[in-house]
Amino acid sequence: MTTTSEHVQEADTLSRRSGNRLVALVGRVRELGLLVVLLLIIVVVGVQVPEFLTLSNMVQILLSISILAIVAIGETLVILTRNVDLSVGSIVGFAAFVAANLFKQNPGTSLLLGILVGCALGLVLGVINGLIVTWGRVPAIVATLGTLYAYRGLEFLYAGGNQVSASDVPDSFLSLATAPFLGIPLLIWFAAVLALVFGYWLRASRTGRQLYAIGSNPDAARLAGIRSGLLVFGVFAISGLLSGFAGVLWGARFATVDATAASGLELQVIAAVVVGGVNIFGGSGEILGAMLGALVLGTIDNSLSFLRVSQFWLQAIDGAAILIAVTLDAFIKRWVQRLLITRRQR
Amino acid sequence: MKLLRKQLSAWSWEALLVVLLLLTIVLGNSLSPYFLTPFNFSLMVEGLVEIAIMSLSMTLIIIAGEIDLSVASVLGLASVMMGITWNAGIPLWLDIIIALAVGSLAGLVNGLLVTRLGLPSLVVTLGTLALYRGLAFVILGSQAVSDFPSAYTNFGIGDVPGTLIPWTFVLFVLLALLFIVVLHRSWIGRQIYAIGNNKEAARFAGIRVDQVKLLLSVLSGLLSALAGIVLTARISSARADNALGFELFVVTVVLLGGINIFGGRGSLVGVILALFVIGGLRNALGLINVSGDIQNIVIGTLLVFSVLGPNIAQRIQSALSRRRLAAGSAKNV
Amino acid sequence: MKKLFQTLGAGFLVFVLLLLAACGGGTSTGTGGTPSSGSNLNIVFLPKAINNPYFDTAASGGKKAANELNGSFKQVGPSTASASEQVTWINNLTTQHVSAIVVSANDPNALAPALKQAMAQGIKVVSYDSDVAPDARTVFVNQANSEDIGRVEVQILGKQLNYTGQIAILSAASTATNQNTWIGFMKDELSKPQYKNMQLVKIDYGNDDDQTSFNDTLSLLQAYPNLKGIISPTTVGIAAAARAIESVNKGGKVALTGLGTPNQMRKYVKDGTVQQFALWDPGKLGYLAYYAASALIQGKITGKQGETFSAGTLGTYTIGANGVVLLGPPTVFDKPNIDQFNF
Amino acid sequence: MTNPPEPIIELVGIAKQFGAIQALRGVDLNLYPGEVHALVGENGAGKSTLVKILAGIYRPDAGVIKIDGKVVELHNPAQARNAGIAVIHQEPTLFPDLNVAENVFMGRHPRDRFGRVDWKRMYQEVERLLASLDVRLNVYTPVQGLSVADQQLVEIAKALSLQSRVLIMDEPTAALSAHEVHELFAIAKQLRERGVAILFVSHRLEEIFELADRVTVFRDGTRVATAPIGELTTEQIIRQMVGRALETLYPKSDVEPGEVMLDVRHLTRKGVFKDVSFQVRRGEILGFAGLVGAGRTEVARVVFGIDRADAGEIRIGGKPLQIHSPKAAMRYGIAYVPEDRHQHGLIMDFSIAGNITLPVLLRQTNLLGLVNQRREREIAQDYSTQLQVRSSGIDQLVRALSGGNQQKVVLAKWLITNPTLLILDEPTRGIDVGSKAEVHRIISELARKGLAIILISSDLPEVLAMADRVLVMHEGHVAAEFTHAEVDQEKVMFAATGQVTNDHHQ
Repeated sequence: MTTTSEHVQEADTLSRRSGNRLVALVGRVRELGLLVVLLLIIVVVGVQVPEFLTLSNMVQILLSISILAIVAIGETLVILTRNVDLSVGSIVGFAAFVAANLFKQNPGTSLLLGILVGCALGLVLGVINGLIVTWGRVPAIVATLGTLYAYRGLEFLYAGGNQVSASDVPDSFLSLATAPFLGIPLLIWFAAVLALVFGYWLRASRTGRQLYAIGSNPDAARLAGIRSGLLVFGVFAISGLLSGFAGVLWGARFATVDATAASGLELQVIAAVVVGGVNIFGGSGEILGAMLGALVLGTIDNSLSFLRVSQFWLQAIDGAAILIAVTLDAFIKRWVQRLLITRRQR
Repeated sequence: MKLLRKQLSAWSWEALLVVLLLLTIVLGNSLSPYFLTPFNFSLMVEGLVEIAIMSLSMTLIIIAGEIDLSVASVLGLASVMMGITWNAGIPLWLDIIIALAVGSLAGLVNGLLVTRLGLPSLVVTLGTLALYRGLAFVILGSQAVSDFPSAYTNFGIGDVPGTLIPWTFVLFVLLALLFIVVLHRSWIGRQIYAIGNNKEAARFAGIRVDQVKLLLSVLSGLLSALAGIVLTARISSARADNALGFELFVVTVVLLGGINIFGGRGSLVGVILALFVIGGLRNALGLINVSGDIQNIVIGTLLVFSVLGPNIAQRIQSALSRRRLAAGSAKNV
Repeated sequence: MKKLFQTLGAGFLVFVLLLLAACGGGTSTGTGGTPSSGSNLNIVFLPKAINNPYFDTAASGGKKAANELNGSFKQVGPSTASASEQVTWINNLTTQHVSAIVVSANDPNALAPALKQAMAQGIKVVSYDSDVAPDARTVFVNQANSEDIGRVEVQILGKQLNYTGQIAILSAASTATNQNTWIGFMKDELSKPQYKNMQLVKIDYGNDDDQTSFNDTLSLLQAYPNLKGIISPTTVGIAAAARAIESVNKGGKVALTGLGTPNQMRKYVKDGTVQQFALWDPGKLGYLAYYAASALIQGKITGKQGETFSAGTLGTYTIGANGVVLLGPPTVFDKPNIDQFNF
Repeated sequence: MTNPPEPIIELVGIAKQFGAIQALRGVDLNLYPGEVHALVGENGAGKSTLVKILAGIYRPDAGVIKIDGKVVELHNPAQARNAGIAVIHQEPTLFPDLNVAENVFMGRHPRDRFGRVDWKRMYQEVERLLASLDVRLNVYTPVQGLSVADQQLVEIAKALSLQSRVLIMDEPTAALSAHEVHELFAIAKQLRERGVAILFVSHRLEEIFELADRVTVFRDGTRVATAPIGELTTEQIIRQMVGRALETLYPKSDVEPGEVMLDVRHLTRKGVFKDVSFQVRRGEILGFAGLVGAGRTEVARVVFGIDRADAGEIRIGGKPLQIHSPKAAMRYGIAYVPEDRHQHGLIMDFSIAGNITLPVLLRQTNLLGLVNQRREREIAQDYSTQLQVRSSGIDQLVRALSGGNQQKVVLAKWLITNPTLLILDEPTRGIDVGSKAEVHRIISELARKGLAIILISSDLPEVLAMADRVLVMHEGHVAAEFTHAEVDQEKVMFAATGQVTNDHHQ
């Protein structure tokens, strides 16, 4: 009798160990899949068009997604808590114009002040979103759809038909995006550092874990004593802040800014986040995934021009990428659940 | 008495919208002397028809607990189909049928992805929003097809003879009446509400949830294509970028109309009222030459307050009653 | 459920009734506004998009003319170049019974029905910069002879490139009438024997959107490593392209020309990214368009070929075939002369 | 059981009002370390309100909560938690996307000296906790893969990790099989040994007699009795709960079974159940006993067309049929009252009338597909009167009804389809004793009218009393079948736990 139970225990430990591996693999399967897709694109396009593989083009791809990536970090936090921030494009545009216009009107403005003004504006707009969602209890999709309009409208009110162009702003402002540090443009560094900081914070801090809890089961989160309202408010504020910062960088990178800057960015951001495996209903996903999602979409966009595919295909392919990503997610999820169930039955 | 109060509260949103609509009319009249002219109304509703048509099916879809963000892209795709089929020398009636069929097909794809694969409609239609618009651009590039026969373009801008009522508005009114009856009186309408409230319970009650959702998706595609045909006629030009970004406008109309974003609640009457509130506001502001983007401040704020307002009122009310209760119990002690 | 139809009666019907009231008035109410009198110059500019420095400069010209004529000037329009939004604006202006609409079309045909409706209400329609269908306006104020513009740009680039190498065109929207006419003449010019070593590899459409044009230029440079020159016949495009070329340090290696405003391009002309570009003075364009509109309102002209009208400081202009008024030849800007211009 | 003199928790004069309803009227209650204190009462008696006050979800309008003799205020769940009170709610409140360990430590992750989450230590501690409970659970598994019973174990581990001195269990056994209940009780007893005070809320009196040391009975928001368990009998408790003696809980009337209505042969759904065969006759009540997860609900779902069978045959009235959807099942005269009222049974935002007529909408429509509202209301009124649904009228939203009345609405909704076969899945779960008797009366009456009835229930006394025959399922197959005369609790339990095979019975 004792021997049997020992056997059982042994088998149990074994299956538990394999279980850990399974769970770990499942956790990574999305990121791994994206890496494979990324490599595939690079290899396929690289074989046909060798110029694609140049270092300068790689830098170009990273540059083209950096601003989007910074916004996607904030969006990931928001989506993890089972909310969504549709107003990011408007915040980016608003901050971009305000920052660039500040330099235009007062050429002597210090760079730091310009950045601070952009970030502060983003933070204020994010705080308003947060208040409407948490204090006003308006579903995030409704609240931020409203502020998507309202913020853009305010920007138009402020900007009128004015435009800031490259020659209006000091070179130091423009260098914020392009100046190289260790051979790589600053913009890429900003995105990479922010992604690492927030990615690590999500993984290693209690607050980060609580964001997952809120998205996974809001009611249970409240019962567990998590201050959901405060945290959700916080992620909207952070999303606003990061969008504000991204706006300043937008101004620096594109230099020509008017009131329409960054329109429609919200859809690209959400696409990157979703392709990156962040569950649109919260509770699971990682910053790393969202970054990979942005990278894959950016690489596809870039490679299309190398393959001399009409730019009209861009949007269609972006859309298809989202659909493929979520479809694969659905299949993976089914597969995992079946595995878990059969394991339980054993 | 109690019943009356309940009825009132059930329709209070629509009542509020009626007040808003009257306010809009008063405001519009004070802003511009041209606002209350029949000619202005005629032009205004003419410009609203596409959004109005798409709002009808969007209402049904949101009540059923889903969403369709791809409507404007389907509109664009249908417009492009009108263009290329006409260019190819296919007779107009067949062009219209092809455009409607393509729209329905687009809706069917959305519906199949949602029902067969169990994907969230928000994400699916976000994807097809890009996909369908992209296809429209792939097919027609940024060209335009404009040489439609005048019988068709006259439908887009013409009025019922002897009146200032646009033909397209007549089309909308007929559709709206049909939708009101279907949603609020027919068995399928009841099933839509049941699904939006509790999908599982609806399934257990013998409702074919997936079929109904699929039907609604196809309907949404069909109506979006119809809106595309109307828009193509109205501006007598088939373009891939037609109605770019209208999806947000449509969703705003539906939500302001009191449809719960999580499904199960709201009425079409509210949506139609909201449509005219938003259309009237935009028109009034346009008449004093406020640009569309600044108009959007009003629209966005209205949308937020449509949910925020009642919430705040409720919180104040409950806080007051709590205080009254506390005061009362203190007296008892 | 009964309540449903009661509310329907209260709300929806209010609206329908107002419409029905319109039927009672019949179509005659349409013209019931104030008839446009000769002294009342209520002229509105409707550009492709409002936040575009080019159109702002044109507007300042229009304003100047308005001051001289003691008329009123207004500019309205969509924030992004969209034909259907322009239609809404035309409808708004028609309702207001302005005396004239001066329009630059995002799509010649899409605007036509609405403009015709406006004309039917007695509103004068003048197009400038980008024409609409001829029967939907009375006069088109053409900034420059399209043939001149198209050929001049190819000639400038050809000279710079020594007539060899791959070139690309960065246009605005592919529906833009003026762009397509110019591109047509560019292609025609390129077919001449002296350009046999120049290949047009790609026509790219940046949609007059700064970011799109910027990214498209970068893509062009990456995808066509041997690209020697870019023509961008749009002020938004050329500025974005200049910045893009500079950002990858290809200034001087890839020649750029096209249509731009001196203020936007000054930096790039001075640092050598761009040697020469062309443009007419948009201020003068707006000025002339306003004068043409006022002449129409006052009945001085009707749009027939051969009619003449005075345009203030610019002198007298004659209406050509199809109601076209030509502003004059484009100016070519380069390092020596650019500081003489400020717009 | 001798209680140490000092209670951990002392409730004095707790009152709570919701609108016009006085949910609690000056309730006193003491909890001592090392006791299991059962709290019973009909639905609406105020048990849940009290639990939520202790959990920090509601704040009392009046009264005092003392912990260790000191007055405390519990403004939110975190404060209750910090005061050493852990609550296991009816539905587990876990995070499906996160793994077992994180669920235990959510918000309180162990941290290293840099303030970072110390994952390794967390896994170790949770494994240690589970081992101390003698529970085998993989701490790395996401909770969404776990059974309800396992999820409750996670909840208990959470309570333990908090060093809680008070554990409140609000109907923890509602979704558990008898076997799982047994395991849960073993753990509860273990906790009692450690000096934890357990407040145990349940409708199942036999469980209370098995586990509790003392019992408190609530009625209409007041405490009517508190006594050591040994001083009370089931009848006494019930009388105090309902305020009257209950004549009979299971009014079973004998009906002579008619012809075979449903004939299920070798029905198999891969990985769920296999080779299930049984027959139900007109006027017969066939009881389905077994542990939760044994496949009873799953068989019902296949018969009702929600899931598909992989093999086997379903015959109704002798004809073999393919049932692809609930709609098809309804056409063949099958009705199914699902086990989860809220999830599957009702549209909460619909009125009573709207719910009752939902399955038969099509029958009340005219040629244009429009619903005949007058007829709809007549029918709804008729059925709700027949079943004695207590409400302010058929326009009342079902959300506002008590559990028992909601269940009657579900029954009405299915009776309106005129079924010939009625499948009842846990029809009396979570409803109070009074309503339970009414539901039983309705079931008997339906059988007498000639309906074939399948009664799936985890409430053994209910099955034993009501069923003409009892089918016991174990791990996806039929383990035994008994007639009303030969069945007893012990035989069923043996079969349900897999200790008797089918041929033994034959």
